[in-house]
Formats: sequence, structure tokens, C-alpha cells
Amino acid sequence: MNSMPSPSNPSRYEGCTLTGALAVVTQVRDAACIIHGPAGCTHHNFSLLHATLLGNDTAAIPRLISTRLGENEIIFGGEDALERCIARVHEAPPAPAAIFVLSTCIVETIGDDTAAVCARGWETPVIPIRTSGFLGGVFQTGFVGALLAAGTLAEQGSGQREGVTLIGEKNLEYDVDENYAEVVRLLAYLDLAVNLRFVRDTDTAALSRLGTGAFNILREPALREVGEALHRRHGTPFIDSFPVGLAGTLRFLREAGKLTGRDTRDAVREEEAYQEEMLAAFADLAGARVRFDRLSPLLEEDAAAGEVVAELAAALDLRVAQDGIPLPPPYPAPVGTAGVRRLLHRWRRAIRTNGRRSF
Amino acid sequence: MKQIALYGKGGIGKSTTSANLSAALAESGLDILQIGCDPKHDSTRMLMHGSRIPTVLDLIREQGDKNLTVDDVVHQGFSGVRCVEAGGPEPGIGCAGRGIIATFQLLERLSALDGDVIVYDVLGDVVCGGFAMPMREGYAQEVYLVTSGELMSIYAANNIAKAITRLSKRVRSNCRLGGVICNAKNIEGERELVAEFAKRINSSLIAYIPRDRVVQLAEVHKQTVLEYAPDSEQAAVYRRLADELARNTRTSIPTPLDDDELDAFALESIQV
Amino acid sequence: MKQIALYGKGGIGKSTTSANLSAALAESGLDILQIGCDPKHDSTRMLMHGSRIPTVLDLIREQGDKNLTVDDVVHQGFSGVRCVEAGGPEPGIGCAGRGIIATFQLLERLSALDGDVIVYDVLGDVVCGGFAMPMREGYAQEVYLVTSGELMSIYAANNIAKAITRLSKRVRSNCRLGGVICNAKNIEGERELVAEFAKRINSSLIAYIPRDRVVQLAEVHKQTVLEYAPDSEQAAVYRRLADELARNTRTSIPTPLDDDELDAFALESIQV
Ligand SMILES: Nc1ncnc2c1ncn2[C@@H]1O[C@H](COP(=O)(O)OP(=O)(O)O)[C@@H](O)[C@H]1O
Ligand SMILES: Nc1ncnc2c1ncn2[C@@H]1O[C@H](COP(=O)(O)OP(=O)(O)O)[C@@H](O)[C@H]1O
Ligand code: SF4
Ligand code: SF4
Ligand SMILES: [Mg+2]
Ligand SMILES: [Mg+2]
Repeated sequence: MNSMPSPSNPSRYEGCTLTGALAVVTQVRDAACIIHGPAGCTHHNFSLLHATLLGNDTAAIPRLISTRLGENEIIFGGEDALERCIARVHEAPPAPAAIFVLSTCIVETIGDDTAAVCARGWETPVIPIRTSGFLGGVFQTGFVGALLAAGTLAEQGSGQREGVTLIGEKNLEYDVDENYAEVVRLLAYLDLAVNLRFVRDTDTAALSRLGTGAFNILREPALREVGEALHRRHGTPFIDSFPVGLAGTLRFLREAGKLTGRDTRDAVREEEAYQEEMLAAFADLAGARVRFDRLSPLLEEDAAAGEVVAELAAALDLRVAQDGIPLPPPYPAPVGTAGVRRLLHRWRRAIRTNGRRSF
Repeated sequence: MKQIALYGKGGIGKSTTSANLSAALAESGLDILQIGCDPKHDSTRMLMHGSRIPTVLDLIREQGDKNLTVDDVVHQGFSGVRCVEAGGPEPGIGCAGRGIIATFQLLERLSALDGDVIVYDVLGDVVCGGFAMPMREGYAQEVYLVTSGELMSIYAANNIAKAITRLSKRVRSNCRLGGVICNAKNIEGERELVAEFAKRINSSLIAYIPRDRVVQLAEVHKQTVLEYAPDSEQAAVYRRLADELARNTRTSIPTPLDDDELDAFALESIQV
Repeated sequence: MKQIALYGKGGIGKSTTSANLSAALAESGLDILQIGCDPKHDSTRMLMHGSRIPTVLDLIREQGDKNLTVDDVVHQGFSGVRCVEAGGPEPGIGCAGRGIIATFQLLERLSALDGDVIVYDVLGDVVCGGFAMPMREGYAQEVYLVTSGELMSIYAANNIAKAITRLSKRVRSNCRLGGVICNAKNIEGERELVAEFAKRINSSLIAYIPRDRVVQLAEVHKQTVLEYAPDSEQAAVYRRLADELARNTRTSIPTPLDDDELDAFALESIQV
């Protein structure tokens, strides 16, 4: 999963909430994260994160601690073990600036009151995230829950409204920094800078800026719940997705302009020209017979991806047919014009390889 | 809103007492929600004239929890008491404790936990965290222990007092002991014995309910005593209980007896 | 070796009946092992003259399960009855059901499950698979339902009959219903009512135990009736029960009543 150029991530739709929550909280570099449950839940997730991060050329080792419940704690209750673990993590140098506590399915079954233990007047903020293992939902549920929980570290109110906050970048995916760079490039048209990446490669103090951006940009519409919660809490408006596809990128510019009262006509014209130029470099694909298979039966069709396929097929004059050359579907949908260019490179490779074979 | 929970040994009369209490509270004009937290789902039966309402867990199992509404899980019974049954698996399979937690999560999500008084009726054996849900932060602030003068049921009550003490130590916890209800077996000296026990655990006897045949009569007629025999002395007893609990503001952190104290208490109680 | 388990509503008298049954069986010269499977660990107390033996789960928690021996967990009580208490967490935390499973695993490993008769005493609410352990493959082949004539306890017994029926369908299962024991509340017509219920679920009333004050008297003296009042009529009742169960070879797969049949049964029972 980590080394695939097109990051398919079925665990987003299945899997355990822990993985989704950890994808968020391990990015708060000075925080520690306790997983309240058997050691196996931590081991399994640590291995997965470690492999993914290595694949993405990141060496930061997340600070995960397991309460290591055994049968005795299952039978007699695990709250004491959690309390001891929180105390231990407080003392272990370097002192964490915040502690996240994730619950596993086993402690949610026997009914440990994790939130109550976390509320016990600790020196450092101890933030419970009711992940509940698979009982709490799937990867995405854990991801959303962790964003909402990490949001409690923000200062109340809003303060100065400056810059833009990115919400819920897909930290486990290969393209995450390229997508970020693309959003930064687009925002530069409007003289907007990113004020906070919530949550990517950051620290506890930085999270206090959460309520101070001019607007929030959600990574994808599936995070609307988070966008709405932050809107309620800090009054920050939001765009519900990173820019997707060619037309989507232009829409994104207009929307960002509208939210900040800027004129976007020049920016849109300039980006359109850039897109034309980019498409021209793929004129050799015209007339190719292609088809798009679903990536995996596990994945739901992405509406935005469908739109991208349609606009690119039209722009490049591709013939979509049952017996066409199978192309990797745009999943996740390409971010910005740069994302589209990377996608088209992959398509060209597929068309050349398969084309040679079939002629 | 007042939230109360009745705990005590299995078979001691929690469900019977809850149902009659809810009925009496409702008669006095209050909006009552009774939540049965026992997989046997027999808590609200007498309020529903013997019919078994669909349980929350059966509904979730059959229809998923996405489209359930308050009207699916809350059912109007005698005197307007709104009834909920958590339900659970058949005996000997699955995990009923987890079922209680899932039920609370759904009720929270539906914002169904409202009314003037919520009465939680819990099964006798609090064998895991799930069955302690009503005692958690944000739910019942007052727990009432139901016991008779029989030692076994006093032991069980003392045991639950331990759980209240433990929970009350939590920073934000507001779970307290509201008092002890004696659901009598009509043993000689029973009222004094239970009152003495209540005192020793730093609480008080808040009501004495005599054992009365009309309770069983009402039961076979699938009614609460308040409906079946509204003019009976037993109905008046339940009305006084309702009054007492509605007005009660004195709660305490119990001081449960340890094994030696329990033994001493048992010995003293041998006036027999 | 015969293995039997007593199930029934909480508070119906399973522990009292088991203890007296074990005492009576032991008196007749048999080697008896009584295993309390209730976290309240009050099953064998009267056999141990009120002292609480260390529970299997406490021992495992304190010492680990590596060095435990049979002598650590099995304790000789009245009349040579060997007593084990599974134990479990305090009310409202942990998972007592898992504790029962862990106890059985340890007892298996220690080869402690021996004797002429093993009597399992289970708590009232069989809220998960853990509490059904004694009914599982290889353990109690005979389950006895303890009930009074009160409808609630008949409902509970019927519920457990469902579990037996389900378990008996398993290929290697040899769990059967041994019979119904009426632990009476001295209600009029109670014996006939319970006998009729037993018949309807394809079983029979195997013993009728009257409600007797001597049981409570024995209890406050921390003894079984067989020890406290060996010449009493109640002691004779428990001896007959022991005889009956020791000789019983007729078991059945129960045919539990469905909700409609239960309601019909309840209606008929209104001779009151
Ligand atoms: N005050 C009372 N007088 C007579 N019978 C009672 C009284 N309280 C309870 N009972 C009977 O006791 C039995 C068990 O009561 P129940 O409410 O089901 O107990 P629990 O809910 O504690 O298990 C019922 O059959 C009920 O009719
Ligand atoms: N036949 C009987 N006569 C009088 N009291 C009894 C009788 N059987 C049980 N009891 C009393 O009933 C109470 C509950 O019994 P217990 O054995 O603890 O029930 P269980 O184990 O089913 O929960 C005890 O206080 C006991 O003294
Ligand atoms: S599903 Fe449960 S057991 Fe598995 S890793 Fe997640 S929390 Fe742990
Ligand atoms: S004791 Fe409670 S948590 Fe444990 S399996 Fe049984 S019902 Fe579930
Ligand atoms: Mg009940
Ligand atoms: Mg018992």
C-alpha cells in the first residue's frame, strides 16, 4: 500500500478505527498516544504506520504506548492499568505536551470508562478518543473522531483571521506532500498562505491556531462533520474539498476568492492557460481506446473521480470502450492541475505498455 | 431532570418496584421514562399491559441503527410512562453488557434521554462495566439499593454500594447513593434490620414496601398495582415511595461494610 | 462422575439449594465438588461456616496461574464437600463472564474437576457465553431449573430452557434438562403450577422444596440446614432432593414456551 504510486487504501473503508485515529494524532510530534487495550492492537498499528511512513520517506517514529491489557485486566477491569500508564507516560522523558488515549474494542466491550480516567486532573492535557476498535466504526470514523478530539486543543474563539487551515490531510498516502504543494501553489494566486496543517507534522502549541484561519479547506467532503463542528466552534467557514480535476481546480479558486472577497478572474484565466499547456503535452494519447475498471470491489465509486474521467476523456479525445486498454482509475481523485498531470503520466505508461502488447 | 437507578440482588423486586414507582410518578403529573437494562426485557411489561415492546437491540439488529427514531424505541404505557427496553442476546450467548452500552449510545444519539424523571431498572448481577452504565457520569445521579432483610440480599446491596463508592471518587462523577428501599419479605424485625444496614453504610432507609399478595395478583393481570388496585394500601405505599424519591435531595457517598463488619452485622441481626 | 448445574432467576435459591444438596449428597458417602460460578462468591459460604475461601480468580491475579495447585483452589467444607469459588471483579468493572471461562481453563489444567458429583452453582442472569460454561460440552450433562410459582421466575426458567435447547443441538453436546426444582414461595397451588410448567417444557418436577424459616436461621448461623438442623423436616427435604438427583437418569431436550404460550400459561394460572 505504501509504495503504490496510486495509493489505494481499502482500510479507509474497512479496518479498525485505531488506524484512522493514529494517522492523525501521531502527526502531533510532541504528543504521546496511549492505546488502551491488548499489546497486539498497538503492535499491529505500529507496524503498519512504520511501514507506511518509511515508504513515504519519513523516519519519525510515533510515540505509541500500549496499556498491555492481559486476561487479568479484562476480568477485573482495565481502568487501573490505564491510570498507571498515563502516570508513567507523564514521567517518561521527554515529557509529552499532550496525551491522546484511544480505546480498543475490548475495553469498550467490558465497559471501561476511559473518558472518566482521562478526566482525573492530570498536569498535561489527556484527551480521550472513543475509537472503540472496530465497534466504533472504520478507519474513516477513527480519522474524524481524532480530528474532532485534537480540535479540543485549540483556543476557544477565533482571534485574528489570517491564512488558511488545511483539515484532514491523508497522512498515510504517498501524494500527501505533493497535494499540499499544489494547494499552496493555487492559494498563492490569491496571496493566501497556509496557517496550519491540521493535522500534519505539527506540535501541540501549533494546534491552538486552529480557530484563527480565514477559512478551512477540508481534504475531502467526507470530513464535512469536522468542518461543521469547527464552524460552530470558531465561526470559520470552509471549502469542503481539496481541488479535484481540471474544472474542479478552477471552481476551487473561485470559491476561495468568494470566501475572502478577492477577485479571481485573473487567477482563473492564468490557471486555465496552464491547464491547456499541460494537456497539450499529452496530445499523443488522442484516439486511444481505453476502459476504467474499478480498483477494488471494496471501494465505493467516487463521484468526483467519475467527473474527472469524463472531462479528461473529452479533453484528450479518448475512446472509452469495453475492449479498451484498462487504465488505472483516478483514485483518489487527482488534486489540482498537478495531480491531473501525474495521473495522465500513469495513463500514458499504461497505454504504451498495453498498446505495444496488443498490436 | 432527575435520573435514578434501582440496583439490588436478582429477584429482589427491582422491576416490580420500578414499574410501580414510574406509574406513581406519572400519576402525579410528571413525564417519566423507564429504561429496562436487563436482557430479559421484563422491566416495563406491567406498564405495557403484558405486551413486549420491541427492544432497542432487536431493532438495531434488524434495521441497523441509521434510520431508527425515538418513536421506534420509546413506547407509551400506563399513565403515559414512556418505556424503553434495551434487550439483549438469549441466555448463554453473546455479550449482554456490550448491548447495554450500545443502547445508551443510541439513546444519546437520538437525544431520547429526556423527561422529568428517568428510572433505570438494572439486572441483579452487575457483572461488568456495561451493567454499570446507568451509574456513569451524566446518567443516574441517584442510585437506590433495593433489599429485603435476607442476608444474601443485604450482601448484594453492600456489594453495589462498593461500586458507587468507587465511581463517586471520579473527578466529574455525580453518582451518589440516594437511599435504601426495603422490599420486604415480611420477616420479623426486617424494617429495623434494613434501616440499621442503611445507617451503617452512611445512608438511610427511604421506603419500606411490605410484601403483599396484591403485587402477584396485579402481575398475573399484567398490570402495575397502581392500575390493578389503585385504592389498595400497596398502591398507597408506592405513591409514598414516589413522593419520597421525587423530593429526595439528600444523597451520600456510601461506606460499604467489609467482610468482617458484614459478619458482625449478620451476627447482631440474629434476634431470631 | 455426574456433573449437574443449577440455573434459575437471581434470588430464587440456587446457592442455598446447591449447598444443601451438596451437603446431603456428601452425607450419603459421595465425594462432592461444589463450584460457585458467581462473582459474588457466596455459593459455598454456608458449607465453609461463613468463611470466604480464596477465589480462583483472585489467586490467579495475585500469584499468576503457573504455580497454583489443586490445594490452593479446592477447600474442604462441611461433611467433606470440596468447595471452589470462581470469583470475579467487583460489580461494574471488568468482565466476570471471561472470568468463568478462565476458571474452567485452570480447573481443567489442574485436573481438578473430579469426584462422584460436581455441582455447579451459577448466577441468575446468564448474560453471556461465560455464564453458560457449565452447560458446555463435557461439563454438566444435567441442568436443573430452580423456580418458584412466581411468574417472573417461571419466565426466567423458560428462558434458560431455550439456552439448553440451543446447546443440545450441538453435535458433541450432551447438555440436557434434568428436571425442574420448585423452591417454593408457599403460594397456593404452587406445586401444581410448577409441575404443569415442567410438563409443558417436556420435563418434570423433580423436587418440591417448601419455604421454611429454618433456612434463614441456618443462614445467620452460617451453616447449611443439614448441619444446623439435621433433624428438621427441611433437612429431610434436601436429603430426598439429593437422593432423587443422584438416581435420576431421565433427562430431556426441553421444548420452551414461546411468548404466546407463556401468556396463555400465565392466564390459566390465575386460579387466584
Ligand atoms: N412487595 C412485593 N410483594 C409481593 N411480591 C413482590 C413484591 N415485590 C416483588 N414481588 C415479586 O417478586 C418477584 C420478583 O420481582 P422482580 O421485580 O422481577 O425482581 P427483580 O427485577 O429484582 O429481579 C416478582 O414475581 C414480583 O411479583
Ligand atoms: N426454601 C427456602 N426457604 C426459605 N428461604 C430460602 C429458601 N431457599 C432460599 N431461601 C433464601 O432466599 C435467599 C436467596 O437465596 P440464594 O440461594 O442466595 O439465591 P440465588 O443463589 O438463586 O441467588 C437467601 O437469603 C435464602 O436464605
Ligand atoms: S479491531 Fe479491536 S482488537 Fe483489532 S486492532 Fe482494532 S481495537 Fe485491536
Ligand atoms: S461479563 Fe459482561 S462484558 Fe463480559 S462477556 Fe459477559 S456480558 Fe459481556
Ligand atoms: Mg428485573
Ligand atoms: Mg447464588
